[in-house]
Amino acid sequence: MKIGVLVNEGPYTHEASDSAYNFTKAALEKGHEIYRVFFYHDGVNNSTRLTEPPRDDRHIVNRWSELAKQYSLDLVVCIAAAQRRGIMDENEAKRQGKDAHNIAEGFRISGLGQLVEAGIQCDRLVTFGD
Amino acid sequence: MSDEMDMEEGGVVKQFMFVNRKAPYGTIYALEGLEVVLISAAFEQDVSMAFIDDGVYELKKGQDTKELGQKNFSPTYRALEGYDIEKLYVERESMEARGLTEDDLLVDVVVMDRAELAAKMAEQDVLISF
Amino acid sequence: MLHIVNKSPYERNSLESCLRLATKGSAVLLIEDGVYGATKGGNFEGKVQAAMADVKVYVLGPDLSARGMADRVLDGVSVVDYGGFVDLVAEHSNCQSWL
Amino acid sequence: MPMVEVAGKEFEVDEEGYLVNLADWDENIAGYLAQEEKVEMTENHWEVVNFLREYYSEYQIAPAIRVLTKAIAKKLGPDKGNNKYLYELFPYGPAKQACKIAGLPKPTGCI
Repeated sequence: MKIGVLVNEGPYTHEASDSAYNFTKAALEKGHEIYRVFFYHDGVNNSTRLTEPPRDDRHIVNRWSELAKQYSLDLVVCIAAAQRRGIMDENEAKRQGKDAHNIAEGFRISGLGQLVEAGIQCDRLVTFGD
Repeated sequence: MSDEMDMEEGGVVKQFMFVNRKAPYGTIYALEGLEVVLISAAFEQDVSMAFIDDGVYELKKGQDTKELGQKNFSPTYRALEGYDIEKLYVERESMEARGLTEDDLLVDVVVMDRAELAAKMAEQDVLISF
Repeated sequence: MLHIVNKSPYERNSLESCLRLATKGSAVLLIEDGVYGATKGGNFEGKVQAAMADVKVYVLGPDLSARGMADRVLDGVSVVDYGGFVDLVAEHSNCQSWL
Repeated sequence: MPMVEVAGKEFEVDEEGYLVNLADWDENIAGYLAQEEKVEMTENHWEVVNFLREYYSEYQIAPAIRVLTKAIAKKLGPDKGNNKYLYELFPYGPAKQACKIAGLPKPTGCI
């Protein structure tokens, strides 16, 4: 089955990103296709590569990146929500005249249309948030 | 506003319901939720919005954010009609519990009691909640 | 239809709203802080038990165990793991998260 | 961000030349922004720009192009409310160019 996942909260403050990760991993292990994981609202904060949690805690950002690599996942960060919250890829940073970019490996920045499209293409869309 | 609009997805039309349960300004969910709804209009889907619990407050007339320094986005609900998003469902129980009547709302809505709205929700293909 | 509730009923009204709008025959899955709604001895026990006449209630085991509540699950509530969560999503034609 | 002076008034634009403060807008600034876009403003251009400003002030958003054409057709007639007409006036896209000249916020490119 084709499943889309929407993550509306950032890492660490709220369990939403952990739940979404565990759900996504379980779905992949059961042989389902995860069509896309879309990060919206504060969920875009799951994509900053500057995240550095204590060594004895889980690394939420890297965990997503690794899962994306292992399963060729499409991790999409909403551009409008990302711009509000200071998440940028190299192109966007250049376009906005910023001196740095911070998006982690495996994530890409794109438009909200990608969320609607996931809703159209997927058999199910599951939302995680606060 | 974007110059590349009217994206059709191979003629698939799904029923999308955006479920609004949060008050405006206290959190960003109402505003960013509305941004998704506006984008969804470009995909030619069967889109509706449900206003439940504090989501009803999003539609309250007379919002004035001048002293807040936030943008008053309530007039944007009145633009939805021009986007062909005309199915705005308000749950009667939520509205009445908050001491509001239809006259307090800034757009025309369909007021539904909980059983009607529950049935409407159950028949959706995609529910996205904020 | 599958309803997903992730809020403690003692903090927010998500579970109450969900039960108000869940049609007969639908399923409710309690995750994250929502799992407290599926436990014995609290003020919501009666409400959830009454709802189980119309809806099937599930609770996410890992969230229950993390909170030390695994031994207090209400009778009639089924405990699932993440794989079970995925199965519930697949089995129901649509789902709504009561955030 | 860069500052520009037009007709004795200073205003701020962002890296892509969009007006930063909507309240700064006046016809002189619009004229300058049009020049930057290589658009020669005629009465028909002003009509669209003013329409956009009115739409924004009423709804607090810049309309999607489809919504814009429909709304213009309703107000100014079908010979103006169509893509061909609007693209003739603003060859690089009414969203990009007309909104910029009207001083509306930069589209976030959400599709």
